[in-house]
Amino acid sequence: GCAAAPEEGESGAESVDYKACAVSDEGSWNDKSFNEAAYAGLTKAEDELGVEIADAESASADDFEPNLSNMIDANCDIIFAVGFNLIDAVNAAAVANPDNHFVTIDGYVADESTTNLKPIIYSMNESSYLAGYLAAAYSTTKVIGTYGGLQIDAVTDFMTGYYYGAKAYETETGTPVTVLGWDPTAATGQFTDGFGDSEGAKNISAGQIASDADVIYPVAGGLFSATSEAINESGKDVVFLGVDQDVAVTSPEYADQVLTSVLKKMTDAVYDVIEEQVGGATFDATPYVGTLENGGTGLADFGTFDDKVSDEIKAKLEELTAGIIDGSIDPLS
Amino acid sequence: MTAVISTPVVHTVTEIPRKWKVSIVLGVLSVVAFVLFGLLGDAREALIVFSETSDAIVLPNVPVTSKVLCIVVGILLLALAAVSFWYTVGRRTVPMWLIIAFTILFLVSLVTFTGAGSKIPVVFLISGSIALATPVIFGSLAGVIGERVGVVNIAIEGQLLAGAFVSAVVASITDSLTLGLIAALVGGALVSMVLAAFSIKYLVDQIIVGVVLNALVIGITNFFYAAVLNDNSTETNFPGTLPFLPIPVLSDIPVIGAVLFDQRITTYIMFVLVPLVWFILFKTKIGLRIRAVGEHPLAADTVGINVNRTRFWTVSIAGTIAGLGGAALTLGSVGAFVREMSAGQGFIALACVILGRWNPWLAALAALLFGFSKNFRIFAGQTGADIPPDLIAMVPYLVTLVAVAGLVGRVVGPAAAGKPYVKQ
Amino acid sequence: MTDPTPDTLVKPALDPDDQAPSRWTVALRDIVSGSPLRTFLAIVLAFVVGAVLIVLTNEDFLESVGYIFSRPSDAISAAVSAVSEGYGALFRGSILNLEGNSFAQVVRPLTETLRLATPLIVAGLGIGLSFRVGMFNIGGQGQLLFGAGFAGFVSFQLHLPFPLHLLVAVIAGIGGAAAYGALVGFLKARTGANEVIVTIMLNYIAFYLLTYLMRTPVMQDPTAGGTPKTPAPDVSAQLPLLFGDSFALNWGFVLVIAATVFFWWLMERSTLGYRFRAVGLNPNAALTAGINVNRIYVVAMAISAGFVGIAGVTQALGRTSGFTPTVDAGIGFDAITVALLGGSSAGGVFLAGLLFGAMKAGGPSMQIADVPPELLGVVQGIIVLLIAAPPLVRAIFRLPSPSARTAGDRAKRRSAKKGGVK
Amino acid sequence: MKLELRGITKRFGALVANDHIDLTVEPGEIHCLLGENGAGKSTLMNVLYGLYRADEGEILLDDEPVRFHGPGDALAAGIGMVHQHFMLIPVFTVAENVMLGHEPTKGGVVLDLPAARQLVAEISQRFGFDIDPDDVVGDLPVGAQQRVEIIKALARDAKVLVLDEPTAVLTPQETDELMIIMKQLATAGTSIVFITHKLREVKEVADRITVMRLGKVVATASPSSSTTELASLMVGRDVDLTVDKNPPTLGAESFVVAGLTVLDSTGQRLLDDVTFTIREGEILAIAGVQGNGQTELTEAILGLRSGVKGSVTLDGKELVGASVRDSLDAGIGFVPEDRKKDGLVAEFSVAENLMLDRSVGEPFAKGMNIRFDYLEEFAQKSIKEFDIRTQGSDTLAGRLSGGNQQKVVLARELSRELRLLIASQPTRGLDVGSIEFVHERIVATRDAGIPVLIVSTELDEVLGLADRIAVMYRGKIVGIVDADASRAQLGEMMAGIHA
Ligand SMILES: Nc1ncnc2c1ncn2[C@@H]1O[C@H](COP(=O)(O)OP(=O)(O)OP(=O)(O)O)[C@@H](O)[C@H]1O
Ligand SMILES: Nc1ncnc2c1ncn2[C@@H]1O[C@H](COP(=O)(O)OP(=O)(O)OP(=O)(O)O)[C@@H](O)[C@H]1O
Ligand SMILES: [Mg+2]
Ligand SMILES: [Mg+2]
Repeated sequence: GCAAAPEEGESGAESVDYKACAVSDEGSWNDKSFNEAAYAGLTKAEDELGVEIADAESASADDFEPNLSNMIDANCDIIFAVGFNLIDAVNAAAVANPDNHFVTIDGYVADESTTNLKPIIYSMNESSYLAGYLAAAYSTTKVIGTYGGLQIDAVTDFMTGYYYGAKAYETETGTPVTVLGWDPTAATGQFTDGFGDSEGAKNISAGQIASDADVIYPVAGGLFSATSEAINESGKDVVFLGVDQDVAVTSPEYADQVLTSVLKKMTDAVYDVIEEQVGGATFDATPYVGTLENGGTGLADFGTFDDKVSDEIKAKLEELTAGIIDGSIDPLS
Repeated sequence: MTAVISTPVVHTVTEIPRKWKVSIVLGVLSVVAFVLFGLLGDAREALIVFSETSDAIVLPNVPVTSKVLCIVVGILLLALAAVSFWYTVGRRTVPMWLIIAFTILFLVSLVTFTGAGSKIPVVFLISGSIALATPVIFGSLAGVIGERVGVVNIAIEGQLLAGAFVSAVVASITDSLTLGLIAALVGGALVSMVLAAFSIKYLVDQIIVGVVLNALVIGITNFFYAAVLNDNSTETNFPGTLPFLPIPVLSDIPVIGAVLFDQRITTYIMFVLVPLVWFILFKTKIGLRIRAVGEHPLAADTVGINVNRTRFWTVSIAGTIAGLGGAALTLGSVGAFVREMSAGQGFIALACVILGRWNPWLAALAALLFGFSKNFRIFAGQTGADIPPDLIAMVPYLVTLVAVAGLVGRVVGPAAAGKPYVKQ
Repeated sequence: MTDPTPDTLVKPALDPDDQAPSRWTVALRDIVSGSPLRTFLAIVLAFVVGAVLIVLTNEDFLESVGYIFSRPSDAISAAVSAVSEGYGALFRGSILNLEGNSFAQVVRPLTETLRLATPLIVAGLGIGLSFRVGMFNIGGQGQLLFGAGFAGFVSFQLHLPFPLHLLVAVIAGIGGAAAYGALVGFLKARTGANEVIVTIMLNYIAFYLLTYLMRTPVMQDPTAGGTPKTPAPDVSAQLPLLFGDSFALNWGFVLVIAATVFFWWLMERSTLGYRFRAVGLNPNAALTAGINVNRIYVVAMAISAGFVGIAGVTQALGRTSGFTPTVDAGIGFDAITVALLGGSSAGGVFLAGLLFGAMKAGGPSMQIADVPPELLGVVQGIIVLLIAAPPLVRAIFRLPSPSARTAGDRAKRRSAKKGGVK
Repeated sequence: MKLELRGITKRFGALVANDHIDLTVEPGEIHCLLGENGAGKSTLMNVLYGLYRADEGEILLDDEPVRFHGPGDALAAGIGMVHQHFMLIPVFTVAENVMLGHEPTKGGVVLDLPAARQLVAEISQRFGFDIDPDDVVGDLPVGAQQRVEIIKALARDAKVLVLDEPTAVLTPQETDELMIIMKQLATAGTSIVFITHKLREVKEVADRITVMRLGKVVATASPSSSTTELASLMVGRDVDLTVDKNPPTLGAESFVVAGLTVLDSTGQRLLDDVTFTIREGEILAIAGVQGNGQTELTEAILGLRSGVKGSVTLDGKELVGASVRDSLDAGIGFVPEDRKKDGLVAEFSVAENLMLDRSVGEPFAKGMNIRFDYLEEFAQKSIKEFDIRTQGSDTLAGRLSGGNQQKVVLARELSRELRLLIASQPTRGLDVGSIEFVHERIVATRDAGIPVLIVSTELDEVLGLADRIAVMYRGKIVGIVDADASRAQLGEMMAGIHA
């Protein structure tokens, strides 16, 4: 403890008088996935735009409302409610505080007349459809798996797209493909006890591997690390697909198992909204829907697997992308 | 001091009341298995998979018709239930082997029924159950030892959590899994020592200290998780996992090899600890003293055994075992620590202590049953059996409840468990 | 002294091996006799430990420790500002927000404290009641879920006019929870099953059952899209706000005040409470005196759970939207600590509930001040641990031992000098 | 070995249980320690044994001062003790109990059970005990447990053996056997401290006698002193333990027990076909060595037990199968044998305890509300009438002395309209004054024309109170005799030999 004292008065980017705040769903910002991606938009704005930020994690659903009202009291210019579960709370807050601006990620506006609440939502089934096709094509056993962190629409949307993508491969090639962990017609599948249940995630993955799955799609936030552990334990040649962020980049320690990631580009969306506001734009409550078309969602590149994915498949994925964009392919059937 | 000696008079036993409960439960279950899984069962084929193609010795997969196998097993179950009725009619207690054999056969039937039309990966079913049971077994061993010496340990949950936390953090920071394991021992012991000190020295009710300690450990780990681990998780919460240590030759035996001889050090320790704890408790000098202290501390005191010191150290050492259970959750399974990751397994361990009648072997079996019910949820989810997943998730707890209320009921534990010993 | 031989005889009603009285006697005496001074000191001490944790995890402080010898003032000021910011935020979030722009903003934290204390108090009363009958009810979570489930079901499935609908929903919630509690009491009385384990298992069962129902038309919000969530309660079944739109505090708080008074009457003034206490303190004597101990267990667990059920009711009906299976928000477990801290008495639990409610209310603003609100969990744990161990607090603060100090003993000594009590 | 205690003082709070006690025991001597209940005998021996720490004084063994920090030290120094309340672990076998604390081992860790069995067998054989090392102690009769305790002491080669009231649980025959063993041991050089308050025993074996009263040594006597002399030394005044009572005025046979049998959960008969009747205005006393079914009998009558067969009728009303509440409502007053465990709620005030069995309805409640004013009035009346020495009606019952606790129970039980009084060990642990008071109240109840059932292990009390005496042995009534039966006859009956 004999180091020299630092000089006073260092500070970051020049600051602007704008405060952006965020309230998380149940869970922490550092979930290596959903929350983290949204939060990164905030910190990016802090670094690059010099805005002030504040955040609150919600330990339970009971915290949503106090967290939001504390943000209002803390004089936030814009408040991001990150997560589907915050819908009710943020809708109520928006109605009660017409002068504040709110953004809901994964949520929707309950009351048509609300003009201070902007939803940011994603059509994740589109990119997941590509992922499913890719997984089926990549798999040598033609058994692939998926599981969710909770059985909610925001999660099963991914899984359904994945399922039909794989089935598209099946119909196209005539090779039967088994998808473990989700059956959209019966709406039954495998889910952990929430996004923190790494033990459950590991065992579900192990079970799928034991049933010969060699590509797994964990739609469960940061729980891919548990899937990775299950892969290690099995000693088999199994890969998984990341979600939300490009896992091979954000968590490079897993890169050699990440075939690709299904991106949900919340960082950009959050940053863009703040940037617009700081730039003086009037608040625009029209929903933002991330699609393949506008690049809000999509597949990351193949990283270390680039040479293992044939050009043929890559071309096919392009073709599917175009098909989804022009509406000729429905990723939900 | 007006304690009353009231000794029941011993007479020749005339009429032992018949206790029908066990037989009736077995009877009902055997009929369920025979009719529901067998007669009304699924006629599709289930493929029983014993080995991976990559195994040294590959056993062939066995296709069976689910319904047929269930009928066969159902008949065996009916036979066992009949034997249990025969025991009851003869006023004898149904032996433990029968209950265990019945349980195993029933599970075979259940799995075969559920696996109709798909694969039954035997190794996954067994080793997954063991993996899920491991922390619970460690916890219940700690509980058994604690109650045997007279200290009720409700804080198993906290000990598991503390062990999980410190092992992940220490292993992560020092980059040494060995140090992580050692830290887990220390972490579990520390929680135990607080429990011991408060209940032995300050005479606070053991259940209350236990409950409060659980809350405190949850609070502390949550706090450090949020304040420290969260921000630089790659340095502080990325320990990796213990390597698998296959035992040469033995690990090549089909099924058994993978289940018993290709495991992590934590699992091997668990395999060794169950018999070891049993041996120490029932075959050694220190074990005799531990049990004496838990049964009748004053009597132990009168033969020169230091009751409170014995309690303190025994409970503390039991804490190291629970701490290892915590390490089994992190280093022995998924690596990183997650908030409140013990998720009630300490309480399940407590139930296993009672279900296992304060015997390490039986407690471990109870924990295995719990592990199996958790694993079954995964298996059933995968075979696409159309039982609502929320209801399947409920099964382990329902099984424990029924077992505690239905089968065990009023069992007698160590007489002095839960009572402080005060010396004049 | 323990008997040299065990009483292997089975009495009809009582578990012969359930030596609860002695254990409970000690524990309850400890809890119930908590002196205000000791409680206060325990709280102070716990906050001091909390302050240490704040400092030790504060980045500015840790940075300045690096050069503590060249400029110690940095470390000190970092420490002081971290603690004062953290606890200042706690105060701001739970008592008064002096930075507020309007009166409503200034006092809202206080009303938030009351709002969050509402379920804690009443669940704490429920758990406390079970303690006083000598049962360890860890099933707060499950009972609360049952209370919320039943109240919720009535609130959106039945459609009745305002006060009636609310009334029916409240009664349904209490009744649902009470039935669940009665089951625990029944299992204990009938099979001798350990209630700690039974209640814990029932917590899980209640959770999964409710989750399941929230995915079926019975309780599902059709707009929630697969998420297990209930529809919003009808307006006629919502607990109305107490002080208008600016404050979230609702009539649930008044309900809880009434419950507290009822609890006091029940335990201190009524014959039923008398029997509860007798069974809790010495079930053998109660049994010998003709009290049906098994029935008391069932009734007491039902009432205990009924109180916890009120917490479920306020959670379910004190909102304008539907709820999810996590509606218990940890209250079921916090209630145990509240009951312990409050000595299982009406007044004590009420105050303890307010304290914990304040901590909950202050959490978010602490978070904004960059202090993890998880800290409060540590503080709460330490408070209760210290309360549970009076000798420890006395040792830390060098308080005199109470044995020489109670009024009774002083009187005894005086009369002993005069030659005994005649 | 020679044992000497000098100036031992032991206080429990304000109570001085031992006040500067001096005591010397020569090698090979049988030294009797005589004293009433509560005189401080056990306390003194527990100090000697290292269980209690003395506040003052010292202990010398063979003239060397020793300090014991716990029983371990005392045992190592050659002191053995058979405790008044047995220190055996019921779920352990005899061998395990005997070896506990000085276990023979293989390699210092693993128990050597055969060696322990061998040791037990050897000692049993030497003294003619009939003890199987593999029996579980909890299953043994009390007499055999007593012998296990002695084996425990002998297995450690005790040079000084303390026997704390070993005869309380023995039949007269078993007592005689024990005395022979004591003499054997003394001849072999063991110093023995023998505690009892039965004068006959003292006179038979003692070499020297020390009498204690109220924590002090009041005299040293020789066995040639007369019984009355010893008794008055012990009690501190001339004793007259006879109870003043008139001949009974007998009424109807209102209480009938016929073929009462109690089974425990394992099917053992704890009570075997017990039949007797009590008439109005009559006291029937059940005599017998403790643990022969007396507890089960009273509990079965009250409805506290399951597994009861046969019939119990009071005023023609069948009570088998009725709840405790029903039995109380039928008019049974019940004084349990263990007042702390079954009679009182220690943390309740005196007043609260007085309403324990009438917590519903009149007179103590109105609706659901307790009538605190009535309760207070009732408590004051009871305190006065029963001479309960308490600071007030709000004093916690646990803070009263044993005798006053008993008076609280009596006040409660006698305040109801009774049709039968059952009192178990009504004077256990009470001082002479309280004993007289309790006896008076019991006799008064009888004289009011109520049948009374007394259970007592004190033969003096039985002989003093009873109009008729029933003797129980192993769950059976061996015989019912008149109150003028001889001690010898009763003794034989208590040992199971029919009258
Ligand atoms: N552990 C204790 N705490 C408080 N008081 C005690 C304790 N043990 C004994 N006493 C009190 O000390 C006194 C002497 O008790 P002690 O047991 O030595 O009597 P005793 O002579 O052995 O009587 P008895 O013949 O009934 O066995 C009694 O008043 C008793 O109540
Ligand atoms: N737990 C206690 N707390 C305070 N005072 C007590 C306690 N127990 C006993 N006392 C007091 O100590 C004194 C001695 O009690 P103890 O029970 O030894 O009386 P005793 O001599 O055995 O009387 P009795 O013959 O009536 O049984 C009494 O005055 C009693 O009130
Ligand atoms: Mg004594
Ligand atoms: Mg006394």
